[in-house]
Amino acid sequence: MTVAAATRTAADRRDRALMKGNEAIAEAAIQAGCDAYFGYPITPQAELLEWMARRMPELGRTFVQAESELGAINMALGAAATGARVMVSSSSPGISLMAEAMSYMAGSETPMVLVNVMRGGPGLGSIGPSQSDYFQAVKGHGHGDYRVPVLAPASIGEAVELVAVSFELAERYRTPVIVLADGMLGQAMEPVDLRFRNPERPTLDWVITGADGRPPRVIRSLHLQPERLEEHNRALQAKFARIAEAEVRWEGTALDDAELVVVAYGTAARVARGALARAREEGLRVGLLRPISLWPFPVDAVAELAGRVRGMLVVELSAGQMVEDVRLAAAGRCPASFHGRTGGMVPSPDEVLAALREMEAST
Amino acid sequence: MTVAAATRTAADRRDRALMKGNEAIAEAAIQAGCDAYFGYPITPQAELLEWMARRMPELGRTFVQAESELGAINMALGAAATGARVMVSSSSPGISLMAEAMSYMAGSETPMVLVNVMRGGPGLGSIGPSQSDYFQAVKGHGHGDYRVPVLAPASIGEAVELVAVSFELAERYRTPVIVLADGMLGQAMEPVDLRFRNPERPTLDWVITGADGRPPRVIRSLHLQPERLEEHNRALQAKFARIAEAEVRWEGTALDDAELVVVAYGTAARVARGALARAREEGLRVGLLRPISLWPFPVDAVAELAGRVRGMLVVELSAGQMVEDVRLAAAGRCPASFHGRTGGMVPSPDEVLAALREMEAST
Amino acid sequence: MTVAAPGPRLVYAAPELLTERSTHYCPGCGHGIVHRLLAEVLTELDLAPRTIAVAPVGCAVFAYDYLALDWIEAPHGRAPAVATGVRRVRPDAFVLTYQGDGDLAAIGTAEIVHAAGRGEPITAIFVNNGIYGMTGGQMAPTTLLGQKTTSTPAGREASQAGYPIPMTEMLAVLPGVAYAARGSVADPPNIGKTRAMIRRACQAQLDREGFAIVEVLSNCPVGWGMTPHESMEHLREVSETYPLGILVDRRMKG
Amino acid sequence: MTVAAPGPRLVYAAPELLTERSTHYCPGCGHGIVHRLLAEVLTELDLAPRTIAVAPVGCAVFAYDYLALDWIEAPHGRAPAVATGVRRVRPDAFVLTYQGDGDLAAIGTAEIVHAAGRGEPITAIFVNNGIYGMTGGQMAPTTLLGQKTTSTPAGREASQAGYPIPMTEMLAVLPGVAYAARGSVADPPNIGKTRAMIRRACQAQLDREGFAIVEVLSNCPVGWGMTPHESMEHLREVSETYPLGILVDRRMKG
Amino acid sequence: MTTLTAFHPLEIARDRCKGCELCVHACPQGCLSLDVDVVNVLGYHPVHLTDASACTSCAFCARVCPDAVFTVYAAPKGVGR
Amino acid sequence: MTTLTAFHPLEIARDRCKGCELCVHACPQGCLSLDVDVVNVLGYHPVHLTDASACTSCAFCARVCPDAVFTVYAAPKGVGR
Amino acid sequence: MERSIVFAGFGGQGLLFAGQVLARAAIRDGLETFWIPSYGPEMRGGTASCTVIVGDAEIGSPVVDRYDMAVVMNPPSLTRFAPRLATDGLLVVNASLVAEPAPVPVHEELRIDCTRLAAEAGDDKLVSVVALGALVGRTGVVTADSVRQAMREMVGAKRPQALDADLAAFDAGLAVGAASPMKIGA
Amino acid sequence: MERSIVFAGFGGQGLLFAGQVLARAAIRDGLETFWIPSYGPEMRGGTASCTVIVGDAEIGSPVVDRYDMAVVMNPPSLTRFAPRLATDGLLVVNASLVAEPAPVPVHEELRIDCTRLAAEAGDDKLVSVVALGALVGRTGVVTADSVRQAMREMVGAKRPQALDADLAAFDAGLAVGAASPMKIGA
Ligand SMILES: Cc1ncc(C[n+]2csc(CCOP(=O)(O)OP(=O)(O)O)c2C)c(N)n1
Ligand SMILES: Cc1ncc(C[n+]2csc(CCOP(=O)(O)OP(=O)(O)O)c2C)c(N)n1
Ligand code: SF4
Ligand code: SF4
Ligand code: SF4
Ligand code: SF4
Ligand code: SF4
Ligand code: SF4
Ligand SMILES: [Mg+2]
Ligand SMILES: [Mg+2]
Repeated sequence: MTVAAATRTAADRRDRALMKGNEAIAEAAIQAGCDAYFGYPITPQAELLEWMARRMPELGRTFVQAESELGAINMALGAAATGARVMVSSSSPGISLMAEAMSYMAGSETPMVLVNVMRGGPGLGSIGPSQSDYFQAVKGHGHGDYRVPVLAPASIGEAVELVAVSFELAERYRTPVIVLADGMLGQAMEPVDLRFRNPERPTLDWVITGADGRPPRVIRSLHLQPERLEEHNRALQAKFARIAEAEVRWEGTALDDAELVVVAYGTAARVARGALARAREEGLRVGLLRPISLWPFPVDAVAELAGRVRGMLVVELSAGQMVEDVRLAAAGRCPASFHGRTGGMVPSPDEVLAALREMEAST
Repeated sequence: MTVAAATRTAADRRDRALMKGNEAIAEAAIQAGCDAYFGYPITPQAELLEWMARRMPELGRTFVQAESELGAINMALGAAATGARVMVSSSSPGISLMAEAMSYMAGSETPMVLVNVMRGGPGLGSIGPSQSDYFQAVKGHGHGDYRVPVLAPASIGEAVELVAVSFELAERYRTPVIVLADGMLGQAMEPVDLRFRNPERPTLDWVITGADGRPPRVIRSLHLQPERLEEHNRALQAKFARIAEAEVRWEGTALDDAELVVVAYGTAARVARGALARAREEGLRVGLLRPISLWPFPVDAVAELAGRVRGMLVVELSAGQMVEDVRLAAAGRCPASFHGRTGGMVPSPDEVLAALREMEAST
Repeated sequence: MTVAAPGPRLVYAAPELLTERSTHYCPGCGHGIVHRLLAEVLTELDLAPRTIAVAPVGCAVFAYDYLALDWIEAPHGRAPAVATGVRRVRPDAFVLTYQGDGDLAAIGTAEIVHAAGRGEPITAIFVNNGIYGMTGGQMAPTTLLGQKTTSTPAGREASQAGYPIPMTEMLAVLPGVAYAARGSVADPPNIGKTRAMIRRACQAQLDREGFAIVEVLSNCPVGWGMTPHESMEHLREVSETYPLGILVDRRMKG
Repeated sequence: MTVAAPGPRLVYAAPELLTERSTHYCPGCGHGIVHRLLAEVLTELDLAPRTIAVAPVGCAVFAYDYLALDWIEAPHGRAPAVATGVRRVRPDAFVLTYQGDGDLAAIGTAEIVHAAGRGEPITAIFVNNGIYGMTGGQMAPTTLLGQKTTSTPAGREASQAGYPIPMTEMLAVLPGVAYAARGSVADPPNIGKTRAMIRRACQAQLDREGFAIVEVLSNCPVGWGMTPHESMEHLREVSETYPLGILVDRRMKG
Repeated sequence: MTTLTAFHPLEIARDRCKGCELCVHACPQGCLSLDVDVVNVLGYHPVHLTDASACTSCAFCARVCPDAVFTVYAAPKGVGR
Repeated sequence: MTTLTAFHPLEIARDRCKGCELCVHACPQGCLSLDVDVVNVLGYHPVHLTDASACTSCAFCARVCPDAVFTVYAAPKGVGR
Repeated sequence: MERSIVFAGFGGQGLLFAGQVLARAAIRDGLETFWIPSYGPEMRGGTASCTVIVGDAEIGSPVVDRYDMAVVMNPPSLTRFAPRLATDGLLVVNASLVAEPAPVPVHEELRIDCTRLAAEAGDDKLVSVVALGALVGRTGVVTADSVRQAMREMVGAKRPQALDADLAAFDAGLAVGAASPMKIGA
Repeated sequence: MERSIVFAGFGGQGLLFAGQVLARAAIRDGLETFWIPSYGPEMRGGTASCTVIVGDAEIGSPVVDRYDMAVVMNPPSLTRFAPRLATDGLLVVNASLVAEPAPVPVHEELRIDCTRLAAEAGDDKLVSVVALGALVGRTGVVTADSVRQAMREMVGAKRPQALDADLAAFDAGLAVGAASPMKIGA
C-alpha cells in the first residue's frame, strides 16, 4: 500500500474512484477472478453482498444469497472443492455461525476468502465498528488444531490489495483466508486505484470435477483412525509452519529511533498514526508497528523491538485481544500496556496521545 | 478431588459406584438440581444425552433432544432466561455450531453449563480423545469481547464435583460455564462417590417469568448505541476481572523442590502424573502444575514457578494451545517447551518421561 | 325514557399494553399494526402477566420497547428454539414468538419446522413483508418473483434466486400444528380477520392443542420503494402468491 | 435352428462402480442396497464420470469408499448447501447428495428446504431409517411414535419428543421441487420401484426440471434391535406413517 | 349546532403520528388529512380530522394506524351529528 | 444330469457376505442358506446355494443383498434344469 | 495538511450525497480523502451525518476530535456539532430550518437560506448542495470545477435531467459563500 | 501399585462386560480402578477391547505402555496385545478360537477352552466371564467374592435368570486359573 501510494503520479491520483469499503472489497474480488460469492445480509457488510448481487450475474458468475451464513459457507465449501475461486462475507454474529465449516475447510484444505466486517459484540451487540473478533479469527473459532491466514487492511486501498493477496494465499496453501475488516472500513469511502490485480491461477491437482479418466478424489476431513488423523494433523502443522515462515506482513513507521511503540492494526492503526504525528510534535519518540497479517503474527518484529524500546502500547477496538500476542512475542522484555474501546466506539488520536504520555511518564 | 480422596474411608471406597464419565457428569448435573437438559447426539458424548433421556422424564424434569446443536443451545438460552438450571452437552463439531449463541448468552448474561467432550479435529476428524478445543473454550469461540469460566476435570470423580461448581459459578456470575472434558474421560469408567452436591439456589432478580405485578424485564444483548454497548462491555469486563480474581483453580504436585515442571490439564495431566512418578524414581526433580480452571488461567501460579524452575514442559492432546497461556504467564522467565499428540492419540507416560529427560539435558 | 344524558361512548382505544414510546418503525410499517393487534388480544384474554415473549432479529427486535411484556431476545432465526426452552420449563407461561420472514423462513427454517413438528404449545406470529427490512431491503425467501430488492436488483428470478417459499403451507403439513392461518394488514376488514386469527392461535395454546402460527402479510414501504398506501394496495398482489385464510385448524376436524 | 450352443446368459452383475472394498455397514443394512441401486442407475445413464457426489455425516459418510466417484464430505446436514455450491459453478456436472434422516431432517432442515425451494437441479437421495444409526441409535425426527431408541427409552411420545416429520411431503409443497417420491428397500419389488424412482430423479436433473428427491425407507437392524429380516418386515409398518409412492412429478403435470 | 361541535369523535395523539396517511386512505368518509401546517416532535405533519360531523366513529382509522394514534368515541345517544 | 450340474446360476463372492440372511428370506425357491461350516474373512458364515437346480435365476437374492455378493446367470438356451 | 468537514441534518436532506461530492472533488483535485457516514439502517428516521477528511497525503485517523468545518442543516445538528468545531473552525448553517444561535462561540459562521436558494435553482430538496457550494465558495477546500465534474459523474450518468438543478444549486451556494460577509462568533 | 489388564476379542464376546465386572470387583475390594473401552460406534463389527487398571491409590495415567495382564479372545488380539505385555506379564488365551502360539515370548500363558467351559456353565456366550475367572484364579488381582458380588449387582438386577450361568462360568474359569500349571514362554 505504502509503496503503491509512493509511486502514484498526480494523474494516477486524479483517476482513482471513490469507493465504499464494502464495495471496493467486492469489486477487488471480482477483478481478482472470484468465480462465486455466497453471502447472507448483515450490517455493516450488506453493501458487499449487494455489489456482488449486481455484478456477478452481469459477468455470468455465481452469486447466491444463501438461506443463512451456514448455508453460505457450505456452498462455498462445495464450490471451492471444485476449484472455483470463492468469497464469503459477513459480520461478527454471522461469522460465529461459520465456526464448524471453517474447521472443516481448514481440515479438508479448501481455499476460500472470508471477509469479516466486524461490529460491536458480544451477542447482537451494535453495528458500530469493532475489532473484538481478533481471538476468533486467529485462534479459537472452530474446533481442532488449525490456523488460517488473517489479513487486516487499514485502508480501503489496502483492502483491495489484500483481497488479491488472500486469493493467492488461499490457493497456494489450500486454506481459507480471512480478511479482517471493521464497520468503519466497510462503510467509509476512499479513493481506490482501479488497476486491480488478478492473481495467476495455479494448477490445482486435487479438485473435484468428476472422476473422468482418473482415480476418484475425495475432499474430506474425517480420518477415523487416530493414527491417520494425527498424520494429517502433522502435515497441516507443517503447512502452518511454512505459512508462518513466509507470510508475515507488517508495516513499521518511525521505528528506528522509537522509545515507545504503538502496536495496532486496521482502523486502530490509523487512529494511532494520527496520534503518532502529534506525539512526535511533542517530542515523544514514538513509533508504530502495524501488523497486517494477524496470523501469522509478526512475532519476530515485536520481539526485536521489545529488546530495544521502553514500552509498547497496544491499541485495539476491543477489550484487549491482540495485546496477548504482543506480550507473548515480547516475552517480558518490555512492558506492553493496552488502550481499547468497545461496542462500536473508536478511540480518538487524542486519547491515544494521552495514553502515550502516561506511558512516557511511567516507563 | 485430592482432598476428598484423602478423607475417604475404606467403607466409603467400597460404597462407590462404577460410572462412565458421560453418565456420571449427567447424574451429577441431575443431583445438582439441573432442571433442563438440551442436547443432540454426537460421539463421544452420546451416553450423556442418553442418560438424561432416561432420567430427566423420570424426575419430571425437562429433556429435549433438539433438532441440532443450534436448537439445543438456544432452547437452553430460553430456559435459562426464566431461571432454570440448564445443561447442554456436545463434542467438538457440535460445540463449534454454538459459537453465536454462546456470545449471546455471555452478552445477555444467561447462566448455563455446557459440557464439551472433546474429540479429534479439525473438521469431522476422529472420535478419539483430544484437547484441541482449548483456544475455542478460553478465547475465540464466539464474536465479541467475552470470557466464560472453563473447568477441566482430570478424573470422573473430579468431573462430578466440577459440575456442581459450574452450576454455582453460572448462577453467581450470570454466565455460561464450560466443562471441558475429552473422549477418554467421557468413555472411561471410574469409581464415583454418590454423595453428590446440590448447590443452593440464589435468588435471581433478573429472570423472565411474565411481567406480573412488576415492570417488564428483557434479556437481550443488543445495545445499538455504541456508548450503551461500551458501558455494558465495561460492566462485563469488570465481572470477568472479579471472576479472574476469585475463581482460579489448580492443583500442584511435588512443586516444592521442582526444577522442571510439567503443566497439563485433564487427561494429559493424568498421563503426566504417571511420568512424574517415574521421573522422580530416576532422580529428576519434576513437579506438576495442573490448571483446573483454564479460564481464569492460573497466571500467578505459573508466573511464580517460572521465577524459580529451570523449565516447563507443557503436555497437551493438541498441537499446542495452552502452551501459549503458559508462556504468556511465564513472560520469558523460564523456557516452556511443548509435547503434544493430536487426532485422538494420547501420549504415554514414557513419551512424557523422554521429553523430560531431553529438557533436563538441555536446560 | 332516558333519564341522564349519556356521555360519549368509547369505540376504540389502544390497549395499555402498548408503551408510550413512539416506535422506530418507518411511517406506515405494518409491524406497528401487528403489535397493536397482539396487545389487543393479550389484553382481551388477560394473558399479559404470564406472557413470555421471544423477539426476533429484524426490524421487530425492538418489540420489547413497545409491548410491556417480559421478553427474551433470540439470536437471528432461533426464536422457536428459545421459546421451546421456555415452554418446557414454564408450563404456566403463555409463550409467544414474533418473527419476520427473513428470521423465520430463511435462517430459522430448522427451528420453526421442528418447534412445529414437536407440536410445542406456542403461539407464533410470523410477519411476512417479503423482504429483509432491517438490513436494507434484501431479498427474503418470501420475496415475490420479479420483485426488485437490493440483492435482486433486476427482480427475483427463480433460476438464480429460487421460488417464493410458502412457509405456512409447508408447516401445515406437520401433525404437530394445531392451527395455521394467513392474514394481512392491507385494510380494516383484513386487519379484523387477522386479529381473530391471532386470538384463535392464542386459544390453541391455552387449550394445549399444539403449535399455532399466524402468518401476517405485511408491508415494508421503504424496502419496497412505495408509499405506505401503495404498499398496502400491493398486498393484494402479494396474496395471490400467498393466499389468505385458515390452512389448518385441528379443532375443526375433531 | 440353433447352430452354436449359447453360454450362460448374465442376468445380474453388480456394477463396477461399486468398489471391491467390503463396507463397514452392519449385516443387512439398507445403505448397501441403496448404494448398489445408485451405482446401477449412474452406470445405466453413464453419469459416473461427471458425477460430483456429496456425502453426509452418518453411517453413509464412508460412501466415498464404496462408490468410485468424486466426493465431497459435507458437515452434518449441510450436503444440500455444499451441492448448491457445486451446482452453481459446475453446470456440466451431475450433482448428487446422499443423506440420512438425522442429517437431512434434523440438523439439515434449513439446507434441504432451501435447496429444494431454489429448485436447484440436484438429485437428492434421502435414506430414512428412522434413527441416528451412526451415533448409537438415538431418535431421529422420523422415528415412529412409540418406537424405542436410546434417547426415547420408553418409546417416542409426541408430547415429549414431537411427531414424526413427513419430510418429503413437506418438500413436495415447494414449487422448486420437480420430483419427489418415496420408495423402500423392504423386498425385491420395492427395491425395483425405488430404483426406478432414483432413475427418474436423475433424469429430472439432466432435463433441468428442478430439484429431485427420493426418500428411501430403510432399516437399521442394530439400532432397531431386530434381525435384518425382521427389520425389513417392519418396513411395512413404517410405510403406514410414510406412505410409498410418487408425491410430485412436475413432468406429469405439464 | 353548538351541541354537535362540542362532541369530538376522535382523540388524536398527534405526537405519535408519522404522517403515513394510511388512515387518510382508510377513512370511508374522507374526513382525515395531514395537517401540513404542523410539524410534530417526530418531524412529521400529523393527521387531523377535517370534518368531525362527517365522522361515523367507524374506527377504521384506528384499526389501520400503525402508531396507535387514535382513540375513537361514538356520539352519546340522543346527540345528533 | 451331468450337463445340469455343470451350470452354476450364481457366483457368490463369499468373502463379502455378512450372513444377514436377507437373500435367504428373499429367495422364492428357498434354495439359499448360510454355510455354518465356514467362517469368512469378515468373521461371518457366508451364504451358499443349497440347490442349484431349484434356482430360477430370478436374481431376487442379488436385488436384496446389501453387499453385492451375487452375480446371476440364466441357463443357456437348450440347457434344462 | 488534513481538513475535516462534517455534514449533519435530517435523513432526507441529501447530506451523504453532498459529502460524497466533496470527496470526489477532492480526488479530482489530486488530493487524498476519506468519507464516513453515521451508518445504521437499523436506526430509521432521525438524524444523519457524514464526515469528510481531505488532505494532501494519505489520510491518517478516520476519527476526528475537532472538525475544521461543520455544515449543520437542522437544529439538533447545530447543538451537536457546533461544540466540536476547531477553534478556527467554520460553521455553515441552514438558515431555512435553523433560527437558533450556535450554543457555543464559533470562529466563523455562515448562515444560508438553503431552501430558498435550492428552490430557485429548480429543486427545493437540494439544500445540502447549496450548503456545499457555500462551503467551497468560502474555503476553497476543493476547486469548484472539481465539484462540478464530480456532480456530472455522479448525477449525470443516472439522472441527467437532474444535473442542471444540482449545478445551479451548487453555484448559488458558491456565490453566497464567496461573497458573504464574515460573521464572527454568535 | 497399579496393575493393568486388557481384554480383547470380537465384538460379541462380552469383553467390555468382563472388564466392568473386574472394575466393580476392585471397588468392592476397596481399591481404585479405571476402565476404558476402545470406543467408537462408528466402527461396526471387528474387534473390541477394554483396559482396566486396578490400584491401591488413585489411578495415574489412563494410558498404558505395557499391560500386566492380557486376555485375548481371538487371533487378531493375540497378535496385537502379546507384544505389549510387560516382561513379567500374564497372557490368558481363549483356546477355543486361538490355536496359534503367541508371536513373541511371554512370561506366563494360560490357555483355556472358554467356549466349552461356558457351555457347560449354561451359556456358551459367556466366554469372557470364564477367562475373567481364570485371570482372577491365577492372580488374585481382585477377590473372587467381590467378582461374584459385582456380577450379582450388574446382572442380578436386570436378568436374574442369567446370573446363575454367569456365576458358574466365572467359577469354572476360577478353578482352572487356580489349578492350571504354569506354562512359561511359547
Ligand atoms: C446471524 C445473523 N445474521 C444476519 C443478521 C443481520 N440481520 C438482522 S435482521 C435480518 C433480517 C431481517 O429480515 P426479517 O426477518 O424479514 O425482518 P424485517 O426486518 O423484514 O421485519 C438480518 C439478516 C444478524 N443480525 N445475525
Ligand atoms: C455437528 C455435528 N453434530 C452431530 C454429529 C454426530 N453425528 C454423526 S452422524 C449423526 C446422525 C446420523 O444419523 P442419520 O443421518 O440418520 O444417518 P444414519 O447413520 O442413520 O444413516 C450424528 C448426529 C456430528 N458429526 N456433527
Ligand atoms: S424497514 Fe420496512 S419493515 Fe423495517 S420498519 Fe421500515 S418499513 Fe417496517
Ligand atoms: S448402525 Fe444402522 S444404519 Fe448404521 S450401518 Fe449399522 S444398520 Fe446401517
Ligand atoms: S372513525 Fe371512521 S369516519 Fe371517523 S375519522 Fe376514523 S375512519 Fe373516518
Ligand atoms: S395512520 Fe396513524 S401514523 Fe399514519 S397518518 Fe394516520 S394517524 Fe398518522
Ligand atoms: S436367483 Fe432367485 S432362485 Fe436363484 S438363488 Fe437367487 S433368489 Fe433364489
Ligand atoms: S444378502 Fe448378501 S450379505 Fe446378506 S447373507 Fe445374503 S449374500 Fe450374504
Ligand atoms: Mg421481512
Ligand atoms: Mg438414520
